[in-house]
Amino acid sequence: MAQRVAIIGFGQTRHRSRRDDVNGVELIQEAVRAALEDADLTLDQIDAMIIGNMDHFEGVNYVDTWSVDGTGAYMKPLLKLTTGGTTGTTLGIAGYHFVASGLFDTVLVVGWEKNSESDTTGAIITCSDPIFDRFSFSGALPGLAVEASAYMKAYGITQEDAARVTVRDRRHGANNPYAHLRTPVTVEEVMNSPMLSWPVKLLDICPRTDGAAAVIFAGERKARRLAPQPAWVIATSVRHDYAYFHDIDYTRMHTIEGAAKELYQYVGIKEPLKELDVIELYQPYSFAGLKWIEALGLCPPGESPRLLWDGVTDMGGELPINPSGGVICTNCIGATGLLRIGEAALQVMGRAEGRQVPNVNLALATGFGGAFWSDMMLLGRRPW
Amino acid sequence: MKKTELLFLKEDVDIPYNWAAGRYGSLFLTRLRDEGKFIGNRCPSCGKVYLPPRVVCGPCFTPPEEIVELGDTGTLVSYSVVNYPFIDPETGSRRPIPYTLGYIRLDGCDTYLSHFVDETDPAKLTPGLRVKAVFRPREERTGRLQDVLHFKIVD
Amino acid sequence: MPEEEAVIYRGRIRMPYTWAVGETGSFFLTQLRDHARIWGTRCPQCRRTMVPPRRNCPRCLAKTHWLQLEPRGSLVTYTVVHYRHRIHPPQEPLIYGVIKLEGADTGLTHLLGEVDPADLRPGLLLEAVFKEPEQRRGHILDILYFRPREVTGS
Amino acid sequence: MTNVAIVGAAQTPYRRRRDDASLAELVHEVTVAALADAGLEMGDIDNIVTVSNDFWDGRTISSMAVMDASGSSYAGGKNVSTVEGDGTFGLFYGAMRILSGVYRTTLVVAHSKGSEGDPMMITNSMFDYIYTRPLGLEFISSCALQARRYMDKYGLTEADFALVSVKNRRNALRNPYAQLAGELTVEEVLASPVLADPLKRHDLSPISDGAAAVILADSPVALRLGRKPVWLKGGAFCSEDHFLGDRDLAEAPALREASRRAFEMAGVTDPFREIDVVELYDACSYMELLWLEEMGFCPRGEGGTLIRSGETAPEGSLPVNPSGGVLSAHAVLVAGLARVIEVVLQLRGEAGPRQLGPKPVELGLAHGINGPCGQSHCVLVLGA
Repeated sequence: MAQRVAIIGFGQTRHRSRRDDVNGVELIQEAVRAALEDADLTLDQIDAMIIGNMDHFEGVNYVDTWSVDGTGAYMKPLLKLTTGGTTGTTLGIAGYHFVASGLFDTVLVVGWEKNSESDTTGAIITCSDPIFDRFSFSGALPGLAVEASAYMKAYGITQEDAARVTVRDRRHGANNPYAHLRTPVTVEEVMNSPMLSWPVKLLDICPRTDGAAAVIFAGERKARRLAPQPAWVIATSVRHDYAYFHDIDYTRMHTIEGAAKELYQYVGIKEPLKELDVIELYQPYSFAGLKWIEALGLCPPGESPRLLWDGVTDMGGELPINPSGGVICTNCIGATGLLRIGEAALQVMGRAEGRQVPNVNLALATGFGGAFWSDMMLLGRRPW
Repeated sequence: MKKTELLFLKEDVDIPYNWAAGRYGSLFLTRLRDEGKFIGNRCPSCGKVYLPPRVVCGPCFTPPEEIVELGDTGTLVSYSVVNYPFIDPETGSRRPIPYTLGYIRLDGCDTYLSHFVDETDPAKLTPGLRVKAVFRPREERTGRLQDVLHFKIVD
Repeated sequence: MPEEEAVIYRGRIRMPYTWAVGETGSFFLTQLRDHARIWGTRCPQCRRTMVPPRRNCPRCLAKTHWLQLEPRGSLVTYTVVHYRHRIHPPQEPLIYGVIKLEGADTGLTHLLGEVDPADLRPGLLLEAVFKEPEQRRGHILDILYFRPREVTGS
Repeated sequence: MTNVAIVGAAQTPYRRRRDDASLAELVHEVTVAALADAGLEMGDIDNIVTVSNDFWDGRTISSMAVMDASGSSYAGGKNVSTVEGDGTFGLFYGAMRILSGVYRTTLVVAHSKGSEGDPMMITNSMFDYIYTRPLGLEFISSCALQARRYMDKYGLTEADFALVSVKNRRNALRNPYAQLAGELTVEEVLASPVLADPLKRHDLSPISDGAAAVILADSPVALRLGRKPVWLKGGAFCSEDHFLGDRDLAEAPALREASRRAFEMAGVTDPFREIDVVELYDACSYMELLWLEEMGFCPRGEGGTLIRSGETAPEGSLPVNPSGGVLSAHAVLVAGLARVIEVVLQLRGEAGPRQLGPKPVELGLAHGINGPCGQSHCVLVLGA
């Protein structure tokens, strides 16, 4: 590696269901300004920029060149990446490689989405195969429902167990001034919310959000000089495998298993529940907060409800998950994965304020998207 | 200064596409149209039978060259009664609801087929049901997966 | 071996979008609509006046302020388009130009009208022609086109 | 930057339509061929960068279609990322993933089918939706504005541009992968139908289908493989303003800057003397001259003099687009990677009928663009 890499700045918009007061470019710039301010940098100190979103969600082609007035990438290297829900983590991972390569010292990474500008389900449908899937596909929900019902059946999981996940994230979201949904809910409220696709109910799933996030990555020397406590990137891993939705094996979450295994082996993590200090999990619906933490190896399959009910993953618990409120509270899709990375970085830097977990040494951020794909980035208080 | 009136631009963006099904996709769709038969292809390394047939078995990176004829019956592995409104990007208007999206494992195949099931009463649906393809009349078929109207429950 | 039939799926992506113009763009477009006025934004630090307007300066990110511009300028570059597609506005002949408005540091891309293509040349003095007030809807095409300034009597 | 080599390369022939092959089938074709070219197997590849565009493919998460075909799902899944932009940018990111020390062997694979979508609408969609898109501006008309400005500012003529088409279409006669080839005369180019003046039919690149793949490796891997590696000696990319009116379209400062950085990295001080072959992104005839000026091969405004001198013909001292260039085959996104591959073939001495000589080709430049009128540029310097 040419140099070690750390996150030294993070900015985000105040996420809302719609941001009619700004166009897409202006929304992007809001996050860019916030990140620069956070890192105490000016635009001319940024060497390169990376941006991502989902083109058909806003109907803009070549978003990188379209948004230059927002990113401030005039006369700078600029790259666009898109991988669906994993876009935000894909962007962060690219920021890491840009700096680690030694070619760039400070890289600003932006993810954004204005979900209010199109029909989100309609837009999601365009990600399915146009010949074999699109005519019957109805968005993300049925796949998640299939996963949830298979999981419930296999391990005797209840809808209340999943509701407990929503309760946790909504309670956490109340601590996050940037979150889109900031009111706590009860298990009863989740259970009584409208059934969308059995067993998934309205309060089990993420909202659709307008918002943007920007994260600044820096090389070792600069990071030490500019940040009192940088969030060091320790390792990343990616599994984007299935090409068709109907190839997915819904009984497992093997992209998380594979990505986590690669990461843990690299770092030597044997007991993630004990060794990780906080997780920002890209959890698009409540059931993922159970099954996917099993795939992460926090507990044996089927035993995650115990962790939830015992408060192990709550603020103050052994391994808090989603102190920010997570995706259940905020989902501006192209930014969502980057918000996980930015929030995990804040935890490591000790600057998460009302949502800070004490003494974070290791923070894990994950991404989810495409055909049940997974991304991961591990951040730490010390460079690896 | 008084608050600015906020404007919106509404645009019905409508881009036509001519997606090529390719070698294996065309083989599948023409057999479906002409013979009312489903085909898949089998990976020589892992033995998995794929639908739609494809150029490569991803996990093995081996071309599944053996074409396998599949039954027009199968098992409903899972389903979703879709009953929320959304825009169909094929038409720009709302897709009619409710409908049932089924994940169907055709006899002889290892992957699922996504298609309609002609039953929207959740009480009458359960994983494991046997289903059978209902084809459009031969003269109405155009070489699309929609040449199959839907699957019906045969249990 | 017989030629294999290649199946083509003729479909589309048809999606209704509702783009928020935002506060800055809305002011610009409502001024076109209500007063037939063209406003630019000026960066106080870079001292650059930009049309279309920017909420913040793309170079230094500073908040810009509004500056009313004269609806006239000069031609930077142009082209006469000889094909038609449904994306094109109903304009004959279809001529695009980049117009540097007086007092602005950037050009505005728009349509040119009431001009013989043979008379087009860089530096040509132009003025904006607006649609009739009742036809204006807060849209960039509330400006019908730019036409040579000589035509209206200099 | 001497640690990354191109060890394998493959492209499809470019054709107006490839109805016989799906996107996955195109990608599989070049992936298998590039592996064979490198003498590698899929198991030797440790990470992948796919290149695609959701508008051209008519699919959100356009990469999903090629996850199997590119090997991303091989044996439990590989680390993969997806660039939406020209293939040169994808290659640059692929190289950074090696320079970061994280990976050793990157497959970069790009695909595009101009035949499947509506290029007018797709390129209209790259302009901002408030001020420019409603005017109906798209690829051809925006390029015409640039060509006109370039002529007016520096006194170039349509006949100068025509010479580029004549040269490149003639060069394409020796390139079996090219789509358009032939002996044109300047008079024929000038007499071809005017589309948007000053651009005529023969000033424009065709609409094409195709795919291309390149395999990158770090130096230990590259040196272990039997075939002569082609080293990535320098590279840079850069973007300028989006609004056409913000730019002086007769200049391309982003290309000037990217070239400066790439040459500096490669130790090139006198590009005209040191570079043996240039493959650049001539989506329209005038671009070849404008890009050459901004790359520093001749003074600003002297592009016409350069083409008239004959120096850029295959037998000249600075052969430009001996493959026939983008004017002879324009699979969007793929075209930049095709430029890289053409330079690789020249450096290896494997360009067949289009091989330059007799002096061996030792240093070449490959170039790609993104956005309207070359808003963003990538310059790669490759050496034997």
